[in-house]
Amino acid sequence: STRTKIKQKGSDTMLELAQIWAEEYVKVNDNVTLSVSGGGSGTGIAQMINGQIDIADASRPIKKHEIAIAQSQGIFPVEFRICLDGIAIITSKNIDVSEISFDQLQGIYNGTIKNWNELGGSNLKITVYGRQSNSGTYVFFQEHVLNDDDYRTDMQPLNGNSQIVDAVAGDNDGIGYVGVAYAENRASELNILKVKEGENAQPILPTIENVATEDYPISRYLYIYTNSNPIGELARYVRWILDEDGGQKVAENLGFIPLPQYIIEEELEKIS
Amino acid sequence: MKFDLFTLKKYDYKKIRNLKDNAIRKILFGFGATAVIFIIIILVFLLIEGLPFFLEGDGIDFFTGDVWDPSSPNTPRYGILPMVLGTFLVTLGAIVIAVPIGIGCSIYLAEIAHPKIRETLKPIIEILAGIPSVVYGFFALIILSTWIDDFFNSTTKLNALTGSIMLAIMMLPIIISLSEDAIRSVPQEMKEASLALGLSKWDTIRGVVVPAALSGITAAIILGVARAIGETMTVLMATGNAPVISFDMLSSMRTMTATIAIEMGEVPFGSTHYHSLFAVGIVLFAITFIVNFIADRVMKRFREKY
Amino acid sequence: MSEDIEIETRNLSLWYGDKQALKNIDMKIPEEKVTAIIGPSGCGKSTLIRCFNRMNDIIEICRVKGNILIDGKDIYDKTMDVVELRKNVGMVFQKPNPFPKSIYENIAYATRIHGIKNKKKLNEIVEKCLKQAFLWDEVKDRLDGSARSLSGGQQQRLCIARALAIEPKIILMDEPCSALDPIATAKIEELIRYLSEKYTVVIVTHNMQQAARVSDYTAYMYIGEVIEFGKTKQIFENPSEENTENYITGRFG
Amino acid sequence: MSEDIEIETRNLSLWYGDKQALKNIDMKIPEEKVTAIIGPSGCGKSTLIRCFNRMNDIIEICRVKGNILIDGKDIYDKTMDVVELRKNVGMVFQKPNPFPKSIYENIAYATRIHGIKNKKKLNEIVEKCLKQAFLWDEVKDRLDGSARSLSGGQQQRLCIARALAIEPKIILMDEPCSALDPIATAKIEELIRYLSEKYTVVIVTHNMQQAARVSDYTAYMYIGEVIEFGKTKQIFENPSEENTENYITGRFG
Amino acid sequence: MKWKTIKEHIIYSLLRLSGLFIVCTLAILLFYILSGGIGKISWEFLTNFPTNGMMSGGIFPMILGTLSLMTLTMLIALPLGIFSAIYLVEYAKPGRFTNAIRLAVHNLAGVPSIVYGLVGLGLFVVFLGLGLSLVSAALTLAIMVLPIIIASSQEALRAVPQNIREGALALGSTKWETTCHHVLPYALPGMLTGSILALSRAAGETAPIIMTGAAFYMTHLPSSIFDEFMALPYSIYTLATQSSNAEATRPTVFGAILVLLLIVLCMNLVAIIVRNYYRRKYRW
Ligand SMILES: Nc1ncnc2c1ncn2[C@@H]1O[C@H](COP(=O)(O)OP(=O)(O)OP(=O)(O)O)[C@@H](O)[C@H]1O
Ligand SMILES: Nc1ncnc2c1ncn2[C@@H]1O[C@H](COP(=O)(O)OP(=O)(O)OP(=O)(O)O)[C@@H](O)[C@H]1O
Ligand SMILES: [Mg+2]
Ligand SMILES: [Mg+2]
Repeated sequence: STRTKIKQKGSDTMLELAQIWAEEYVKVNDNVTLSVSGGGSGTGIAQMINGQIDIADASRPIKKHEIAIAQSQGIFPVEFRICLDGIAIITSKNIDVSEISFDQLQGIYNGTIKNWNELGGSNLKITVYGRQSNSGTYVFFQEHVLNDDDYRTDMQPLNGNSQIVDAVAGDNDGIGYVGVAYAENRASELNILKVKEGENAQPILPTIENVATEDYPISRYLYIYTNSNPIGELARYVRWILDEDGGQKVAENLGFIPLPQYIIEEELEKIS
Repeated sequence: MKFDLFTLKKYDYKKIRNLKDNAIRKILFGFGATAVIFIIIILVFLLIEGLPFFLEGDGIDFFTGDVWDPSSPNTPRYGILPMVLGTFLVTLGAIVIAVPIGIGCSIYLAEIAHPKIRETLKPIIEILAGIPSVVYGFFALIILSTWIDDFFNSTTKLNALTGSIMLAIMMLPIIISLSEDAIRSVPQEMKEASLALGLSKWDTIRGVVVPAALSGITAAIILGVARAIGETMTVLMATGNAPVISFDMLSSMRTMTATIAIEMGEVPFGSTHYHSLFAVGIVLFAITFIVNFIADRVMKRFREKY
Repeated sequence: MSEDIEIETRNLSLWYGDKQALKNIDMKIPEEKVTAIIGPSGCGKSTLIRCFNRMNDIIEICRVKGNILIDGKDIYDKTMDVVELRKNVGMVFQKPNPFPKSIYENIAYATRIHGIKNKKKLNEIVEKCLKQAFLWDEVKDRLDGSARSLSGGQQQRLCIARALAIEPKIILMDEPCSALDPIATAKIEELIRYLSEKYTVVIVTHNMQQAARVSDYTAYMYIGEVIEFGKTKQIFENPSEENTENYITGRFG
Repeated sequence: MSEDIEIETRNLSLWYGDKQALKNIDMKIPEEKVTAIIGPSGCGKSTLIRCFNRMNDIIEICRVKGNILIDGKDIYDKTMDVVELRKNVGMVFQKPNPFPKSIYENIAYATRIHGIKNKKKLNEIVEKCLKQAFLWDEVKDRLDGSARSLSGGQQQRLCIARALAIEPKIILMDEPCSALDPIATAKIEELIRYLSEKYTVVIVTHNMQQAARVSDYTAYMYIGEVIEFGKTKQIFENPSEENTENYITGRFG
Repeated sequence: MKWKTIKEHIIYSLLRLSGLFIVCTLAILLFYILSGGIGKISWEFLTNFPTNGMMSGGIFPMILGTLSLMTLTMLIALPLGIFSAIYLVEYAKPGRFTNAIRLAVHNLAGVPSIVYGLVGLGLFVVFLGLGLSLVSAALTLAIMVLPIIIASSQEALRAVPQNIREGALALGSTKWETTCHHVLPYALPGMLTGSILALSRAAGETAPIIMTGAAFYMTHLPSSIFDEFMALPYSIYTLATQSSNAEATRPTVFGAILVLLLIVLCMNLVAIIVRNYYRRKYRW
């Protein structure tokens, strides 16, 4: 067929988003065939570097050394922010702790804090859930919350946000981090913690508004990357993603936070 | 052979036959060679991509290091031990569960069950063998893990035990059908000899039939183990995948296969991480190759006996 | 026949499914003698002797009518303990079939299950039986070796020793030499003659010369019937039936 | 021996791997007669006749030295077309091995691959061969039935008919009756006698009576050697070797 | 004596229990899968594209992807496997080389599928430049099942009694005539059985296709064998582990599992029927 093929791959956090984008986009433009896969932000970026795909979904910004490798292979990644996401810290219902600081989170995830009573909870060993290493969430959390410490080795790396939600909900001493949308969906089964950046800061709950205003401290952009500035059908698609009534609306429906107008303008300029 | 096609006549029928015979021999040789080349390519490719990792000086750390953290922003570490241990423990658990049930069931099928029961059970076993591993993984993920959690009150639902039980169920069909074959191929005369000595049926099974079939049964178990070691999706979905060194069957573990499955997608080609996964692949390949080789040997000895 | 009778069949018939393999067999096998059963292939020789220790029980389609008395007791009686019967009636098969265990274990296994666990006593029994089977000298240095490493003839003698170990009164042999070479055959035949001093031996054979050499009595069977039964000498030299004579002189078979 | 010679072996030796199975065999098998090869089990009878149509070629470990001349041509010569040779030297095996096809196809098959495709001609050949093998009357109404549904004796005769269909000059038979009952055996023996009018027949047998009944010449083999070869009558009544006499009179074997 | 009888009865009961275990396992598995998936199965489910984040719509592209992957794999592996088996059994002279091949084939049959995935990715996707595509995945699965097909075909060939071959050769058939007329007809069912079983295993494989060409979602059906494709096992895996709304997508997962099982079990069933039919037909 004469349809242009667009291969999109990467972040599991964005998998569903990307899929519905594809679903919706072909309704308005049937000149393209879109294929969407997950695997993790690292997977997406790596395959972009390897020249296998057109769009890499990433829930973290590309790293410097990744750019270097890409350029050495003749690939020039161009970054688009496409929406905002917050990472919620969740525990099971029976944990009687309601807020947590960055220091405490770092302690839990690098292994220095092992028991809930160190956080003022009851005497229970902490079981730690996280994402697998190719996940953007994994990297983002490591960079922003752990200050680049290594994760404790007995963290259970799960393959998706929903697996973490499942695991934490069913485990009476577990803790985990997931995209806010995932936490909101199952709020009734979970204890969503308020988070404060410094010891004395105000603990904030990860609600949509708090993330949109970037008050919630573990907020981040979600990105897509293309090889060079997109042209042709690829450009049309990216433009649609950034469109208020197109991709942004889909993102909002899924519990992500749409971009403010000024950022959209900035991003649109990258499309030739 | 010098041969002119145009001078062929009816009475050259014999020559045509011989010519055809030779041509076909060559064509078949071509197919055989292609298949063999295919197989050799696998080996060569695996080695080409994996060996650089050993040569880059991480080789020793690879086999002795107890931390696997290739994407650390600080110092990536490539220690295969946690995964070897994970594979070992999960497989061991599966063996402990599957071997008694498997042998028991094969004895039952071969020696005790009414032929009608045998004929109904065998397709059931074949169905179990045919179920794709992702289905087992799904079952482990949403149902078995909950049961385990309720029953053992474990800290985590996805743990080595969940994986072991699932693997055991996947091993059983192999163990049962191969051991049943082995038991049934013990010659009837052997059983008759034992019965003729005034031994009961159970004495015959225990003292004569099972010992005689032992190498066949052993081979069956080894092949089951090879399957368990190489299984990917089930353990990926069931064991929680934490690359830790732990001997607690209720804690999460990661196997070698799961490591490759999880990380293969994220690595830029040619990077150290990429080669390290091929190195894990080589280790896995070597282990299963050796296990299969042993099974093959044992089986051969068994065959030679009769 | 003036000897004591060990096995007596009364109007014995046997079917495999619908096919009758034995037809109204009446026969009296004397004690402590060698009785040979000869006849063309498929005539029912094996089937007959497998009735004597109820080995046919394990063939599902097999049905038996009539009686077999051993020492006056009907072995097809309901109260008969088959395991016990087989202990008293040993059997040696056409193809040597030692267990895949050591030579020692081949003999000791059944003995042990039958209740003798004392190590010293076991040793004695193993030695005695191997001696009786003329095998002791050949294997005494390698009792722990695998029975499968013995030659065919040695294996067959081991099977005989194994049968002797459970102290039967009767020994049934179904073509015990058909898989053996002439020298091994000669040894087994010698052994059979020797055994007949203490045991009742029933032997099936294809080889008429062999029957003539080793047996005291001979039964000639033909398509499920015993055509003639009597002293071996008489059967071979002066058969009363033409069928028998034809067979013995090689006009068929 | 005044007859024409069909097969001649000259100093023929054969090894399976390291094991010598035939030792310097010199033998002249006359044309259009039945030659029987007898001897104890494992002496090399089968091995010998399988040399005559180079059937041993398919056994990888088998090595041959010496010559075999058939009609004066050395069949182990490099220029020999083995397929052609086997067409001229038919073989019938110990166990009847009809192809699992129809009776008709069993016979028509070989004929067809050798170039005769005419349907009418094929029919004629099938009928002729079945008649020659005394099988026609028994199967003429069910030529399309499976060959496997025939009885053992019928199957063996079918195999003989199949061998006749390729119009060989020599027919080799390796214990063709050992799997058969006496009645079937009698029929095959009759057939062999009849075939010897037109074909050179070589038959291996275990059964000395059979050899005496059907053959004109007899070769007695012992551990890879031909001990004695001559007219059957002479071998059986007046063997010149003691070994032969011992075997024939049943002192062993 | 009495005690012994009781003891033996206990042992027999235990053995019976282990047989029961197998039945129960299958019953439980099927119960969950059927009760979860049967309600989902409908004509629309089988023939439509998924919609709404796979929470509704159907699984048609996955079914089609799995079936076309199977077909392609079969086209590559079957002739190669069967003809090499014929060569190895009927033609190759035994020796070191043949032995080495036999050993390699035999042992490669047990190598984990993930290793094949690894090689498939490196070799077909990257090195040969076939990209993430149906053909890469099919080639990967083909080399994965090749040793199994060869091994089982060899077994089927060996099961044809030697005396049939001898019978044919003795009539003056050539080697090929013997093989083609007298060995293949009887071995073919066995060869096919083994091959179908191997392929049905490939149909359920997930790990190798993740790496070599399966996509989670595509807006259109693949237009050539160089396109990515959707496949049932991969969709099941992703939906089971990644979906943000697991409750909502679970029926789809169950439905997909049921369909996958049906495909695989049908292949198995065909294999079993073929085998049993011919086993009865040719008893040597
Ligand atoms: N298990 C069986 N099922 C059905 N028929 C059988 C069975 N065993 C033997 N027969 C049949 O019963 C008849 C007698 O068989 P049996 O084995 O007793 O003969 P035999 O005299 O021992 O022959 P041979 O000398 O060949 O050993 C034969 O026709 C045989 O086909
Ligand atoms: N394929 C083979 N490989 C190795 N040794 C063989 C093979 N075939 C036969 N032999 C050996 O060669 C010798 C002669 O065997 P052969 O089959 O010719 O004997 P035979 O006289 O036909 O015996 P029987 O009467 O038992 O059929 C035997 O010692 C046998 O073990
Ligand atoms: Mg018998
Ligand atoms: Mg022979």
